[in-house]
Amino acid sequence: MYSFEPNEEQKMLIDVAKRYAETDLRPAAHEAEEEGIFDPKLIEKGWELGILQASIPDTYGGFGDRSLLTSVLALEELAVGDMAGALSILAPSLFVTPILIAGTEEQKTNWIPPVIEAEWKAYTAAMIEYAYDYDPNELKTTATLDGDSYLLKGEKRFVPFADQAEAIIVYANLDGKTQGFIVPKGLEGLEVGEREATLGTNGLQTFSLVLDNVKVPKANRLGGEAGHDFAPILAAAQTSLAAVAVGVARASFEYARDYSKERFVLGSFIAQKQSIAFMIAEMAAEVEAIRLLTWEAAYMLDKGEETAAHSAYLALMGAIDMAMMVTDRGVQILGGHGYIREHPVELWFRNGRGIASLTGLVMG
Amino acid sequence: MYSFEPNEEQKMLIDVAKRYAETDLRPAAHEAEEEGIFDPKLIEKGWELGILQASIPDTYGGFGDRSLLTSVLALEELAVGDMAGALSILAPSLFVTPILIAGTEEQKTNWIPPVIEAEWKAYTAAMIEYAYDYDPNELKTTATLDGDSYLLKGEKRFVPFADQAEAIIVYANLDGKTQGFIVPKGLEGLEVGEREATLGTNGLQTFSLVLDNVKVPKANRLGGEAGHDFAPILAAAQTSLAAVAVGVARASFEYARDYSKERFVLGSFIAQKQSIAFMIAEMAAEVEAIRLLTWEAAYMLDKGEETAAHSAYLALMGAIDMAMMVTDRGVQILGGHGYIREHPVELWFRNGRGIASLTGLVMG
Amino acid sequence: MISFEKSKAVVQAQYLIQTVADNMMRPVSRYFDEEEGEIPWDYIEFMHGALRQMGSASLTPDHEKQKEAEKAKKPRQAYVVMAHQIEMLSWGDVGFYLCTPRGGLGSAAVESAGTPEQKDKFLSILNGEKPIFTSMAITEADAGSDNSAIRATAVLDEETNEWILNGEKIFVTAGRLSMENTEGYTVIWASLDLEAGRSGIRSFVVPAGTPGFKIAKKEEKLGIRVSDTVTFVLEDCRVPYDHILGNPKIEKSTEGFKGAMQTFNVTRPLVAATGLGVARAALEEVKKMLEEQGVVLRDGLPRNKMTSIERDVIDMERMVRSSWLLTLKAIWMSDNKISNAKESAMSKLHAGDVSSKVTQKAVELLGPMGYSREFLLEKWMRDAKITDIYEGTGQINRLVAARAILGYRGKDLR
Amino acid sequence: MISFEKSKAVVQAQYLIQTVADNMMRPVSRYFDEEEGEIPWDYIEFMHGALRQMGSASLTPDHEKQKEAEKAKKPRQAYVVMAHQIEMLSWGDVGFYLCTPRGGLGSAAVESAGTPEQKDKFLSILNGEKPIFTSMAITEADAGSDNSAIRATAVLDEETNEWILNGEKIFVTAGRLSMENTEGYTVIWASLDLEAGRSGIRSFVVPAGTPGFKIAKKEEKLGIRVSDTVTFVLEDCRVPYDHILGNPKIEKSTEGFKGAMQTFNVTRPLVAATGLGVARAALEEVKKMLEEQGVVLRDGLPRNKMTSIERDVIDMERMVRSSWLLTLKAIWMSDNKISNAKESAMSKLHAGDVSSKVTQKAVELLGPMGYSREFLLEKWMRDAKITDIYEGTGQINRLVAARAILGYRGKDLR
Repeated sequence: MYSFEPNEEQKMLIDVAKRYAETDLRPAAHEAEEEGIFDPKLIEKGWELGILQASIPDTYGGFGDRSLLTSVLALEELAVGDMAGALSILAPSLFVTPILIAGTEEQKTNWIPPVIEAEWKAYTAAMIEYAYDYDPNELKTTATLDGDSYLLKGEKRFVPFADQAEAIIVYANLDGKTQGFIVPKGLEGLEVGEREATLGTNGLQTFSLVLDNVKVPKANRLGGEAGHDFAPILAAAQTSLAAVAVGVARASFEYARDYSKERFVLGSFIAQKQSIAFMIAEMAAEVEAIRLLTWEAAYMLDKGEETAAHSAYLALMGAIDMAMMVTDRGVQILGGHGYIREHPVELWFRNGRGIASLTGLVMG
Repeated sequence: MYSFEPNEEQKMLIDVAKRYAETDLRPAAHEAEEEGIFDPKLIEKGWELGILQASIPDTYGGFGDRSLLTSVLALEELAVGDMAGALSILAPSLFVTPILIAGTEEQKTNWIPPVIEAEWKAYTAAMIEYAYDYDPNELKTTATLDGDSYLLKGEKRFVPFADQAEAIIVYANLDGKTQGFIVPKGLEGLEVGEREATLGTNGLQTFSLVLDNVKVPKANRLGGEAGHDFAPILAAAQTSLAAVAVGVARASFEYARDYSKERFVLGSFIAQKQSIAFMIAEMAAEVEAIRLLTWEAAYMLDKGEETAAHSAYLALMGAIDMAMMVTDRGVQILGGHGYIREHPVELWFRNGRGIASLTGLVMG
Repeated sequence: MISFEKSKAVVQAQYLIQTVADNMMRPVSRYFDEEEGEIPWDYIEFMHGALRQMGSASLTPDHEKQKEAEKAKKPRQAYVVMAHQIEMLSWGDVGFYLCTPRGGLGSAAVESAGTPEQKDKFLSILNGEKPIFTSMAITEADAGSDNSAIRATAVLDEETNEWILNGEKIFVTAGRLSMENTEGYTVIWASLDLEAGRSGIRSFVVPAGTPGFKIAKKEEKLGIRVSDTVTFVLEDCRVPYDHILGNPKIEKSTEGFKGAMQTFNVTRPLVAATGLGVARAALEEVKKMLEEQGVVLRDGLPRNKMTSIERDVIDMERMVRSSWLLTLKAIWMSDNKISNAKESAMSKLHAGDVSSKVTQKAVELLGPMGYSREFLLEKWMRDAKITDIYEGTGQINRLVAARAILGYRGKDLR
Repeated sequence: MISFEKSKAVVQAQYLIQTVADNMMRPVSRYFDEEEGEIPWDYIEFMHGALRQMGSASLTPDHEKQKEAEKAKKPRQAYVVMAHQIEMLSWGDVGFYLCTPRGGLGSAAVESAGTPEQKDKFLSILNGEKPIFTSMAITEADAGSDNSAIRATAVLDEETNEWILNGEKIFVTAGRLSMENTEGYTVIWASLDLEAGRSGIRSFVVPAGTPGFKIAKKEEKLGIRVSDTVTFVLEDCRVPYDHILGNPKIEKSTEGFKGAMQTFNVTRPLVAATGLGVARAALEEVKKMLEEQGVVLRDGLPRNKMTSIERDVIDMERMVRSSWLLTLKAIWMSDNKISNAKESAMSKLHAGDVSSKVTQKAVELLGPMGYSREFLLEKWMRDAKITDIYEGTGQINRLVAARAILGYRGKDLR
């Protein structure tokens, strides 16, 4: 039977995430964006909320079962605070979650606990490539079997914390199929390139990464010898990015809504003008519609439904346009004030456009 | 130097077309649509305005030089009256204009004067085919050389007045290129099918047309032995359809504008609500923008500019979305009244959706 | 606990109605569209019989069952089931749905605003041997979608203890079916005191055959042609005292009016469901027709690798689905008695947009085939457009939603 | 006679400016975007020298030449030429365009509302040896885009025959360039009598260095970062009597205010041109970058045969072109002294939408490359957004256009 009410555990997590987003992420967002770095203390504090840990079974050092739906609920709240901040805190999930989804028992036992049980450390993943038609299902980075190893070759972009990463999951094209490989730091041929400069989300430190025939032991292929199905990993990435989009859009909507009620011009608040009020109503409806689509995708993935991957894809497709529409209007409703960097709507507008291109930058 | 002012001759023609559209076409439109036929007397009256004749040189029985721009100006005005009416009156242009553009001197001398000098008679053209990807440049109806004749084979749809046509220009795929063929009535294998029933424009009588190896003399190929370039014909069709779209949209915009100024609800006219007023402003801007794009295409085609065909294509692409957006809003602004057939906005809404699919149904 | 699982009741209802749609609606959809004014008696009789037998699957939520569920602390789902039924019926043919007996906005008004006695009286008659229709008459020529501008009046004749109704109502859906073709009733909105504004507005049950009532005009429409839309004229039309729904006294507050407006919180998502049923029909037909023409619609591509058609289809799909979830949430709130003025208006405005866009795009995607009356796509485009118009236009619903979002009252945002 | 032919003057201007854009703007666009606050003196000096030499191709229409043309009954085209110049400069870099000396809204205000003497005085100084900027200060913190709500005041000191200005102005484009970095001036909108409303509003020329004038704040912005945007504070700031533009008396009618508003009929399409220049840059760059990545953009296909990218590119192209024609028509009307309140507002609202949509889509079409600051696409998306905000937001321009279309005055439609 349908229900749209989170359970008690989820409500608590939402609450925790919301409070942190309000009191820590949001106030730090502007400076993080301008300086290009998020205060490590804040990241550590966010990490300690245990959002990732809550969806890792205790066998691997966490304290709960994996539920993408629960992660998505928390992720949205964090993104309402700040997208770059949310992505920074959850960077280790880019590493842990694919192992949890697709790794062998050995991979899980070896790799997950050190991440989960410690302080926040840079663990990350490299999926994004630099092309107009970037497609996680058809990557240009290749993996080739070479004796007991795989050789990884290609260039990745927008890799969070690549400069300090303990280990990175690198996605590559192995005989036409995308496979993940666990790449520890320091391997020969692994070159961290320049710090990326992007339209938005500059508070998240990302780098280009060149793989010049990096030799990875066979055992480091996700799922071991037999490899793994990439679909659930991609679906989790798509759903998570959609949740982030919902968070960013919600932030912009809520800010513009409140602003419009306080901005008094010519004898009335601008929210009392139909043109503004109608924009706000449409923003609210569209945010909520894509939000539910995202929830549904997460729910179906958790249930392992056959059409879950399609739902995740659909949610992201919807989120791309929704985020742009809503964040553009956020700026528009503030008018001239929306264009100056004193107000956060301009940052959300920039982040909003990123949703179209950033699959693989977050995974809940 | 840029100018946006029609010349005196054009102004006169616009005036004539506008008056006829107002006093004859518009009042007859509803009944024509419901009954599926336009009063022949009105068509004859429209024919006598001489809109087509004005752009046929006197050598061929007309009284002016061809100017697509001038035709487009008149066509828009007629379409403001009624789209089906405009298309009915100008059906003979579907036959005459391609000959004028691409015919041999002999074809022009033989075929144009009988159409131009007489009363309105059914001369027409068959371009449209029944497929989701209908493409005038890649027709499925074929022409094959067979001795001294071409064999035409295929099915055409939405052919105006096919049942009573004296002659039809049939477009077919000859070795991968679209070519027009003059097909007089009564040829063997030429079968007029059922009267078409369509979403809108039912005042224009159209039929399906089956060509079962219709044998057409070589001399009837447009341009004779050497054939012709289809591009300027298609461009004229696209530009003309765009002009019709502008006319239909203008009708809807003007009606909704006037209605909104007269509809008094709760102490104010609905036009005084920002939501309605802003819709109206956007409709006006979009109609005018595509109108100018259409003018430009016609101007460039008249000048024979290199990029003229692209401009015509662009104008039609713009007209498709513009017409739908504007006519949908026309209905919306009238609310419940827009949904009943007493008001013409619902007809324009139906006609508006036709623009996407009707290339070849009008040529000015 | 968040769940997107359909209950058995929903699955069953969908299955049954799809069968009805396939067999009794789609095959005659075109006929009744062309023959505007004919009444689809076969469908009506069948549905009446079927709904009578099914009992709980009636198109009017069974308020007794709701109460039982409430007592047993079981989750209530009557409205959610109903939304699915309506969506599926509209997937079959939204005009036919509007010709479904027993349901209709009149009985919904009774359900939502009537006393227990009124519910017993006016809902039980729906269950008789012959099909019965109900309708609701709100709109007046000069009031548009704004219900507080109602000018129809109700005066109590203290001698006879009857209400005397006067006024004219336009755009009444199923007005003829409820008042002329069957022994049904209509619910008329009228004012007890024109000076009192909103607070004076009440609704009254007027049964078919009441003297002083007449149908003045039948509209010819863009779409939903099988469903009648008429004008009512009431001239000294008398109904018994207990035909007033809700409190007969005028309070200073507008609670009475607000109570009446609550009806909309239920009906708006249900109307949204009608549009989304049509949109889904169009989406599915487009996919089928394209497939028949040899088009392969690939799944899972990034946008920059798609064809234009693939992108349109994906856009249509996510629009329909997300709008449907918005609608489900709003109606789920009704089942669970959570205040949903905002959500119901949002679902309606969203579905109004989506059903228009999707059905209009569907026609375009099939080119000349879409424009032809050979297929139902063009009909659905005409049918769907009503979604953004009736039960409050998209504009009215934006107003309502915005007020709820901004915490504004009517006077703050007009 | 309708014509879409560019005059020689236009072709020449475009050619020259494109060269400047290619050589002096694009190569340093990124640098000045990142180094917000630095002043592009190379560009400024170059442009000043070049414009001085060109004379007639100045960015301020030469009113003497216009008059001559008028007398000789030749078609006037100064504004049309200017629109092309501005479009091409903005194609280069709209932030740089805003840093072009001699032009600016201040001189446009003088040109449009000044007496012949004032024009001689305030326009001729632009032609001096050193570059000079002008600006216009209208917006106030509490007035938004509504210019009739101005609270800055101007009082005549009859003893000294000076105007005493007081008030605060925000969002002044090139405020620092005009008042701090060069010996320019600003045009301040202020009220002669706050009670008189619109009819009391006038504009005043305030030269750089005037006592009582100061720059209070410099904004950090989403885009157009090379161009400064500042807050002005005027405290008993005195200017000579003849620095008032237009009639110094308050008439009962609002003609004075309306006259001032005429300025917008010229500036709105010119602002539209800035956005469309950016949009064209983005469109061209997208095509070039896609081509470099091996994408073939086919021409002339029906929509149902296109790829998603082909369709986006065609949509972008027709949006940019049709919006540009709308803009040209509006500004052509200014040249020909045809009343164009409607057309100028329409061009602005349309170009505001188009430049936002096109530049946002451009970023998406290049995927991760679009999101990177390696290319200018992301910058243009930020730059373009201002088009829908300054010189009246899209909302204000919709109001203005709607009033003109509906024949309404301010009080009829708020």
